[in-house]
Amino acid sequence: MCMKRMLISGNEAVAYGAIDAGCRFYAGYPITPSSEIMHMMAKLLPEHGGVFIQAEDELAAINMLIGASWAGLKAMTATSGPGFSLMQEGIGYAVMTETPLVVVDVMRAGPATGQATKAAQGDLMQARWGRHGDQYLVVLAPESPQEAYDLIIEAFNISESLRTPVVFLSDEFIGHGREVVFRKDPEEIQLVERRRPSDHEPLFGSDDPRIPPPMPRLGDGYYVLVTGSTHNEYGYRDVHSFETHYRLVKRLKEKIWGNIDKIFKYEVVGDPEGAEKAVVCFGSTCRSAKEAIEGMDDVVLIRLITLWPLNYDLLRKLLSNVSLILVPELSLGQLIYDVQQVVDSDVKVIGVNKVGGGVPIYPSEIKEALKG
Amino acid sequence: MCMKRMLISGNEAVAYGAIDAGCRFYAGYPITPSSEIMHMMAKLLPEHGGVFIQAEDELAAINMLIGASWAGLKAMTATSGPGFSLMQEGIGYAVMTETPLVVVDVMRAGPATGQATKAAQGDLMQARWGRHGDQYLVVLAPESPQEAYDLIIEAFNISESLRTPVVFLSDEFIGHGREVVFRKDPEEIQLVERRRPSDHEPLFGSDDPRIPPPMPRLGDGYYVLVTGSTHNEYGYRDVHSFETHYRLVKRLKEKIWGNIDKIFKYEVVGDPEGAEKAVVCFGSTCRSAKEAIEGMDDVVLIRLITLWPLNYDLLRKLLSNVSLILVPELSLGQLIYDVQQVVDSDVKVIGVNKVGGGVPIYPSEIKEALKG
Amino acid sequence: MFSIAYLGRGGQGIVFAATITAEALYEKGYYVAQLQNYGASVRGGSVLGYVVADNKPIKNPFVEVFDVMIALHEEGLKRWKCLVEKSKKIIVDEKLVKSEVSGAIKVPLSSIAEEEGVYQALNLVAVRLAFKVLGITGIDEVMDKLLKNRKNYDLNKKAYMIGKEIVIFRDFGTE
Amino acid sequence: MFSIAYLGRGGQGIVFAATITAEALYEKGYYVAQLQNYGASVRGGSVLGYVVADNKPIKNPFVEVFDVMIALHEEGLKRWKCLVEKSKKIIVDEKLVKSEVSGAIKVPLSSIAEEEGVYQALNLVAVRLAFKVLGITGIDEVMDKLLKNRKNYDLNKKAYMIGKEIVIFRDFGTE
Amino acid sequence: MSGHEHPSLKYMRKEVLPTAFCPGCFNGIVMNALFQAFEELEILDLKKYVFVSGIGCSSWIPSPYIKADSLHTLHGRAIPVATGVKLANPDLEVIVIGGDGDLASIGGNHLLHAARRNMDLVVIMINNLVYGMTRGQAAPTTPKGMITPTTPYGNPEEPMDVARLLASTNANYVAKWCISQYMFLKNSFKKVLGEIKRGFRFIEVYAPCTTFVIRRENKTPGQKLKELMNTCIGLEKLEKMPREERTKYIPTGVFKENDKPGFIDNYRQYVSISKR
Amino acid sequence: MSGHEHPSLKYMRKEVLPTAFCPGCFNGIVMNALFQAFEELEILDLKKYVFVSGIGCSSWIPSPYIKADSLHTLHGRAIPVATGVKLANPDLEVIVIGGDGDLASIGGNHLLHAARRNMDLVVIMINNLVYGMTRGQAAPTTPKGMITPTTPYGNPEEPMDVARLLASTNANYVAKWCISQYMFLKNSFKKVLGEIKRGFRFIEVYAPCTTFVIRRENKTPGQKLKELMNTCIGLEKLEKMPREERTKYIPTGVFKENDKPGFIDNYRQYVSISKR
Amino acid sequence: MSKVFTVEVNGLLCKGCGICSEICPRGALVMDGVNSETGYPNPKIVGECVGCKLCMWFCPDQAIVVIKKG
Amino acid sequence: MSKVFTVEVNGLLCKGCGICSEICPRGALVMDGVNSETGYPNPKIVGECVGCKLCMWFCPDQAIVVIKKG
Ligand SMILES: Cc1ncc(C[n+]2csc(CCOP(=O)(O)OP(=O)(O)O)c2C)c(N)n1
Ligand SMILES: Cc1ncc(C[n+]2csc(CCOP(=O)(O)OP(=O)(O)O)c2C)c(N)n1
Ligand code: SF4
Ligand code: SF4
Ligand code: SF4
Ligand code: SF4
Repeated sequence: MCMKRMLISGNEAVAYGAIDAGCRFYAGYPITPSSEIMHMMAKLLPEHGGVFIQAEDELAAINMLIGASWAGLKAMTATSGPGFSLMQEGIGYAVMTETPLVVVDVMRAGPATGQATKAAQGDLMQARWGRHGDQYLVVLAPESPQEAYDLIIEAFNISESLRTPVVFLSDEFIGHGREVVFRKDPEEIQLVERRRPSDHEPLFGSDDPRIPPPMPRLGDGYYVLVTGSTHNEYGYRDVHSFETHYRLVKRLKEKIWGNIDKIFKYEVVGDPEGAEKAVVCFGSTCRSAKEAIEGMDDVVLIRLITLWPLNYDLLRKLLSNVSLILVPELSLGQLIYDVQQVVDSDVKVIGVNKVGGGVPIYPSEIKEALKG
Repeated sequence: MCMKRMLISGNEAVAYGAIDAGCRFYAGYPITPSSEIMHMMAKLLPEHGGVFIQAEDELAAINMLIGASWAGLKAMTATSGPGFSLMQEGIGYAVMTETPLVVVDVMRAGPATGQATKAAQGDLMQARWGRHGDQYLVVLAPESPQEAYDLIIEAFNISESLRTPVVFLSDEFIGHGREVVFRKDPEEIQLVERRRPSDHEPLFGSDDPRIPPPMPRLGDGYYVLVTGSTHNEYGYRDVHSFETHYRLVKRLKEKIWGNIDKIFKYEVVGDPEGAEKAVVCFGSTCRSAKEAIEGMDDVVLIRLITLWPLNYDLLRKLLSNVSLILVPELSLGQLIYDVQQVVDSDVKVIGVNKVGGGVPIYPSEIKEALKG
Repeated sequence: MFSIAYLGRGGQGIVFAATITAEALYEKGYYVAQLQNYGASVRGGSVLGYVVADNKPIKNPFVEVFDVMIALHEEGLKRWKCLVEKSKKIIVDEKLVKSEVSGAIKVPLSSIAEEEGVYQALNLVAVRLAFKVLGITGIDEVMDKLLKNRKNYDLNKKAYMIGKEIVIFRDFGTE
Repeated sequence: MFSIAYLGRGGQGIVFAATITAEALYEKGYYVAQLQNYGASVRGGSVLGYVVADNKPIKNPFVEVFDVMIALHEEGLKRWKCLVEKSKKIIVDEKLVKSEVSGAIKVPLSSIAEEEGVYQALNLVAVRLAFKVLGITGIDEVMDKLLKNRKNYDLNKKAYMIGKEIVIFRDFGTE
Repeated sequence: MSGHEHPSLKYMRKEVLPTAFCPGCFNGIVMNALFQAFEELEILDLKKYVFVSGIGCSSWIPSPYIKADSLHTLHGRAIPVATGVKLANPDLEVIVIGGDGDLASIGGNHLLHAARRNMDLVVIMINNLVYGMTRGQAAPTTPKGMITPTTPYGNPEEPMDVARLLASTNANYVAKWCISQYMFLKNSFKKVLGEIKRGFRFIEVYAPCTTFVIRRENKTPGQKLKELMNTCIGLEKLEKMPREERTKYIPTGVFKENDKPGFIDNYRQYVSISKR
Repeated sequence: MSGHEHPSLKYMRKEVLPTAFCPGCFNGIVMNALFQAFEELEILDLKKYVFVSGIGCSSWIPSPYIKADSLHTLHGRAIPVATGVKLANPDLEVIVIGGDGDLASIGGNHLLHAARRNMDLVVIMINNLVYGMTRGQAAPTTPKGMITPTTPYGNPEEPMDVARLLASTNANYVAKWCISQYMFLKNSFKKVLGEIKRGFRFIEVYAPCTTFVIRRENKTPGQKLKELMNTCIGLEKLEKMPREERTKYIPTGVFKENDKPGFIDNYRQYVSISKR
Repeated sequence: MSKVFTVEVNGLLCKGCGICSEICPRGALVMDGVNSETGYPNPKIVGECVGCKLCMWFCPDQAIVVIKKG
Repeated sequence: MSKVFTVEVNGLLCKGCGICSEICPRGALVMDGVNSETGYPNPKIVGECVGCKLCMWFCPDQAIVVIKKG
C-alpha cells in the first residue's frame, strides 16, 4: 500500500479522485465555490490524455458530457446552485438515455445567487427531483475532503455500472476546506467500467431491470440510436404507446431502486438498539454531530452517504427504537421529510436548521437540541 | 350573474382565465401540449392592451416575466416538462426577489422529451423542489378545463397578494380536452392587486413574515434595488452575514407556510369520519377517482387543489381513521410520499400508477385497487 | 350521458370528427367533453377522438365503456383494443379494418365514400352515422352551420349526408 | 488537538496566514484542517481563516473554542464576536481593533510592522506569533522553505521573524 | 416493379419507412442531397459518422432514418452534444442536422460559440421558416409580417440571417442554399465532407415547411420548388442588382470558405504544451 | 478639504461607497463616462431609467452603486429581464450593464436575439477579457494563448469580436471603445441616450481586469491605460494599415449606426392591426 | 414514352405529394388514382422520360427511381 | 503648483491605485504614505495642475476632483 499524503481542499480532492477513477472528460463553467475542481481538471486532464473544455454555459457543459460519455469517456462536471439548476434538463436526458456521468454540486446558500461563498445543504431535494417527469438517479454526499476523494471514485463506479448520472453533493466547507487527504495508489483502486455489448443485445432494455443494458462507444459500428424521447429496447422512438413508455420508465426506476443494496451507503455511530435518541444527517454537518454525541450512550447517529435512492426500510428499522430524532441541516430542512416519513407520529422529530454566512452547525447546538 | 358558456380546451380556459385575472404580459416558447395557451394569449393580449412576445427560449421567457412584473404587469408563461426544467433557475430568482408571476406547466410524459402529446403528472415534485437552495412557492392543480379557468384567476390572486411565483400544474388531458366552460363576468371576479408601498416602507422585509412587503413599479421613483443575492429589507446585497441570509430565507418560507390557511385548497368527497378507506389525488386523475367511489360509503376522497404548501396536519387529520389509502397518479408515484408521511406505518398506502400513451387511470382500476 | 368514439389513423380527420361532433352537441345545449389521442408525427399513427355528452356537467371524461365506437382504420382499432372490447357497440370499416372483433358490425363506409367521391371526408360520413346510431335527432341544421364555417363545405356536406343513408344490419333504433 | 484562528479584513492576507500555517504544520507531520470565511467582494469585508491540527485525523473541523485567535482588524473581530468570546486566548491588534473584548491581549502588531516596514506582511507577523503562543517549536525551517516558494520572500521572511520577537504581557509558555 | 431502389435508401433504415414527415416535406430532399454527396465521395458506410440532432421535424432525419450512430438530443442542444462527441473521439466525423428553431433560436448560443471556436463539426440547418414540429409558430427566421399561431396579426419581428451572421465568426465554411438548388447543395455537402475536413462548417438550407408555410400560401410543394428556382439567387449576382430589386430575392451561395486549423488542431497543440 | 464632490457622485448611492471593486478597477471609469454623459444631457435624476445587470463584477455597477431603479438578475439573463421591463413600460429607458462573460458567453443567445429584434435597449458590455468575479477564468473574449486558471497552458480558443458580430445584425447602433478613449466613450453614451433613442444600441468597453489581467502582466492599471492609448485605434485608421500591422491594434469606433424603428415601434404597429 | 428511360415508383413509400410530376421538365408524370395500401395517389409515367433524374432527387420520400430500360 | 487649479482627494474613497498620478500629463500627483483609515496610499499634489481633469475622469473611485482655486 502506498498512499500519497496531500494537503488539499475538498475541491482538489474531487479532481484527483476523478482522475484516479478514470475520468477523462470535463466540461464546465466557472462558479463559486466549485471552480477549483475545474481549475484542477484543466491542469490534470491534458497531462492524463483527457479532454478539458470550458463551455459557454452550464447547458452546454452538461450536454457536452453526454456526447463525450457516448463517445466512450468517463465524464464529469462541477457546479453550484445556479449552474445546477440550469443543468437539470440535461441531467434528465442522461437519465432517460442511461448516460453515465457525474455532476458535482458544491452547495452554497441559495435561492438564486444567494451567498456565493457560503456553505449550505439546500440542494438535496433538487438533486432528487429537479427534473421533469419520472426520473431516478443516484445522489451521494461526502462529509470531508478525504471522503470526497474516496466517494467520487465510487460515484464513477456506480455511474458506470448502472449507466446512470450520479449527483455528488459537496458543500463549500468541504470544497474550500483544506485537509490532509490520502490519495490511493492506482493498483489499490477498483474501477468499474461500463459493459460493452455483445452481438445484438439490445442497448436500451434488459429482461432484468436491475441489470442495465450494455453501452457501446459511438463509432463501434452498432448504428446506435440514442434518444431522449420514449424508445423501445433498440432505441427506436415510440412516442405513442403506453406499453413502451411504461416499460421504459419502470425499468429506469427499478434499475436504481432495485440496486439499492449496492448503492445505499451509510454510517452508524452508536448502537441503534440501545439508543433512545438519534441524529440523522448528511455531509459536512455530520462532523459536528459526531463530536456532539461523543460519549453519549443513548444516542445513535446515522449518516446518510447515499441520499437517493434512500433505503426507507433500513432507516425505519434503525430508528424504530428511538423517541427523539434530531436532523441537523444547513438548510431550512429537507432531509427531515425522509425522517418524518419513516417514523410514526409519536416520535419527536426536530430539525436543527441553520444556513447562511458560512456558519456551520456547532456541536454545542446539537448537544443542546438533544436535550429535547 | 352573466356567465359566458364556451366550448373550449383547458389550455384556452387558462388563457381566458388569465386575461380575466388581469394578466397583461405573456412571454413564452412553444411546446406541446401547452402551445394553445400561447396561441390564445397571442391573440387576446394585443386586443386587451397587453404585451405578447415569443421568446428565443424558455430561459428568456421566464426572465422576461420577471422584468415585466417589476414594471407593473401581471405576467404569465406556459410550458411543459423540458421548458419547465429550463425555467427553474428563473423561478428561483422570482422566489428570492418576491416577484409575482404565474408559470403554467401542462404536464406530459417524461423524463426528457418522453412522449410530447401524452398526459402525465410527473412534475409534481419538481414544481416544489426543482430549484437550488431553500425556496418555497405555491403549486396549484386544476382537475378540469372549468377549474383551470377558475383556478388560474386564484393563482394570480395568490401570486399578487403574496408576491410569489405560482406554479400551475395542468396536464395534457385538461389542456387538450375540450369541455363546456363558463366564463365569468368581469364584475363577478374578485381580483387582488399587489400592494404598493407607502412612504419609506422597506420593499424586501416586514415585521410579520406572513405579510409580504409592498411592491412598487419601476419608474415610480423608489430607486428600487432588486437582487437575487442575499439582501436586507431595503434590497442592499449582503452576501456575507448569517443574520441577513437566515432572516431572509426564513421569512420567505414563513410567507408561504404561514399563510397556508389562505392558500391551501382541497376538496373532500365522502365522510372522513366514517370512512375506512381513502383516495388521495390531484388533477385530472381525480375525475376517474370520483366516478370510482360513487356510492361507496366507506371511502373518502381527498382532492388536493393546492399541492404546495401542503397542510400536513389537516391531511393527517382527514386520514386518521382509515386503514387503506389509494394514491392514483399518472406517474410512478410522487404524491404518495406525502401520504406516507402523514400516516403511521400500520396504514396501507397503495399507489395506482400509470403513465404514458395518453391512457388515463380508469374508474375500474381504482375500484379494483380499493378492494385492497 | 352518452359517448361516441372515432378510431382511425393520422390524416383521416378523426380529431376533426370528434371536434365537430362536440360542437354540434354543444350547440344543441349539451354539456360535452371531447378528448383525443394521437402521435407526435404529422402523419400516420393511430388516432382516437371521442365525445361525452350529458344534460348535466360531465363528471368524468375518461370513458371506459363507449356507447358507440366507429373504427375507420386498423391502426386505431389495434391501439385501443382494450376499449373496443368493452364498447357497447362497435362499427368498423369493412375494408380498412382488418382484425376481427367479436360483435363488431362491418360497414363498407370507405367503399361507399370512394364511390361517392367523398373519400377525403370519410370522417364526416362517420359523424352522421354516429348521430344516427345514438338516436340524436334534429342535429343536421346545426351541423350545416358548423360545416359552412369551414373549408370544403360542399364535399363535407355531401359526405355528412351520406352517413344518414348508411344501412346497417342491426337496429339501433330510429331517428 | 490545537487550533488557531486569524481574523481580519479583506486585503490583509488572512487566508494566506491560515494557508501557510496549515502547510507548515502539515510539513511537520500533523493532520490539519484549514477553513476560511470571506465575502464575495474582492476587497474589504471581514475574513476569518483558521487551522486545526492534531496527531490523529481531524474529526471535526468546525471549531467553536479556539486555542488562540489573533484579530488584525475590527471587521473580522466584530463579525465573529461569538467565537471570540469563547476563545481560550485572544490577541488583538492594539490599533486596528477598536472594540473592547474582555480578556483580550492588546499587542501593537501593526505599529511594529509599520515601523519595521513590513506593514503589507502583517499577516506573517501574526503567524509567527501564533506558533509562539501555541508553543510550536522547530517550525521556522519549514516556514522558510514555504516562504521561499512564494513571492516577496525577503519582506515576508522579515515580517515572520518579527513575530518571534513580539513581547506579550502574559506568559504563554516558552518555546 | 423489378425492385430498383432509390440510391438514398442504402443509407437509410428501411424498416422505419415511410418517414413521419408530411407528404411533400422538403426534409427528404435534403437527405437525398446528403446521401448523394456521400455516394459521390465513395463513402458507402457511415460507421465512422455520428449524427447529432435536437428536437424538431428536421431533427428526425438522422433519428431514426439515417443508418449511422445518431444522438437525438434535447431541443437546442445538438451542438454541445456533438462537441462532446468530437472532443472525446476526434476520429469520428460529427454532423449536426437541425431546424432553424433548434439551432438558431433556443440553440443560438451554442451555434455562436461553436463557430467562434471553429469547432470541427458539420452543421446542416434546415430553415423551414417556422417551428414545424409544434405546428407552425414563428421562428427567428420567419419573415416579417407572416401570420402564424404566435403572430396572428403578422410577425412584428425582424428575421435573422443566420448564414450572414456566422460569416462574421471564426467558422471555416458558411454557405446557404435553397432546396431548389439541389446540385449546389449536394456539392456543398461534398465540399465539407470531402475537402474541408476541419473547423466549423455550416450549411443553411432554405426549405419552407410544406404544411405550415406552403399550404398556408395555398401552394403545392412542387409549385413552391419551382418558385424558389426563380427567387433563389447567387450572392454575386444579387450584388450586381439595384438595391430595391434585391429584397425580392433570397441570397444564396458560399458566404465564407477557408481551411484554417479547427479547435481540435488548436487543442492538440495546447496539450502538447502541457506535456512539456 | 472643503467638501468638493466628484461630479459622478450625484448619480451614486454614496452610503455604500467605496465600491467593492478592486483598487484600480476600470469599472469605475465607465461609470464616470456614463454619468458625465447624463450630466451633459442635463439628465440629473435617473428616476425614469432602469438599470439591469446580470452577475459579475461589472454587474455590480448599477446594483447598488447607481441611484436609480436597478434589477440585479441572474448570470446571463439581464437582457431578457430588461426586455420584459421595456415591453411592459416603454416609457422607461432601460440600460443593461454587464460583463463579457455575462452578456456574450452565458447570455449570448439573448444578446443575439435582442439585437435581431432591434429591441429598444442600451447595452453596455464591459469587456475585461476574463471572468473577474469568479477569479479570472477565461472568457470568450480572452485572447488566444493567455494563461488563466482554466487555460493553464495558454487559451487554445479563438476569442470572439462581439461588436463586429453584432454589426451584422439588425441592431441600430454598435460601437466599441477602449477605456482609455474616455471622451469617445462618453460621447457614445450621449449618442445612445440623447440622440438615437430607439432600437438596440450596443457599446463595448474594452477594459482589462486590473486584478486578473493587468496584474498578471505585472503592470499597474495606470501603465495599462497609457498602453491602451497607443494600441486602441480607430477602424478607419486601421483599415489603411498593412494587414500584418493590424493585429497589434485593437480596432475601435462606431461599427454601425442608424435610427430605424425598434421593436417597440414595430410592436405598436402590430397592435394597431389587431385592433382593426 | 421514352425508349431508354422509365421510372419505378415504390407505392409504399410514395405519399402522393406531387412534386415529381410538377418538377418533371417533360411533364412525363401524372398523379394517378389512390393507392389502396396507403390512401395516397402515386405518380404514373405518361410522357417521355429523358432521364434527368429530377424526380428522383426531388422526391422527398425516396419513392421514385429512374431506370434505364432493358 | 498651479495658481488656478488644484485637486481635492477624498481619502475614504481613494484606494490608492495610482492611476491619477500615472495619468497626469504634468506629473503633478505623487502617491503618498498610507492613509491610516483605509490602509491605502493617497495622491498628493506636488506639481502644476493645468486643470485637464484627466485624473478626475480616470479615477475609478470618484475620489479626486479638480477645482478652481479661490
Ligand atoms: C426545451 C424545449 N422547448 C420546447 C420544445 C418544443 N419543441 C419541439 S420542436 C420545437 C421547434 C421545432 O422547430 P425547428 O427547430 O425549427 O424544427 P422543425 O420542426 O421546424 O424542423 C419546439 C419548440 C422542446 N421539445 N423542448
Ligand atoms: C448560472 C451561473 N453560472 C455561473 C455563475 C458564476 N459566475 C458569477 S460571475 C461569473 C462571470 C463573471 O464574468 P463577467 O460576466 O465577464 O463579469 P466580470 O466579473 O468579469 O465583470 C460567473 C461565471 C453564476 N453566478 N451563475
Ligand atoms: S411540419 Fe413541415 S417541416 Fe415538419 S414534417 Fe411537415 S412539412 Fe416537414
Ligand atoms: S476582479 Fe477585475 S473586474 Fe472585478 S473588480 Fe477586480 S479588477 Fe474589477
Ligand atoms: S415526389 Fe415521391 S412521394 Fe411525391 S408523389 Fe412523387 S414519388 Fe410520390
Ligand atoms: S485614481 Fe482615484 S482611487 Fe486611484 S489613487 Fe488616484 S484618487 Fe485614489
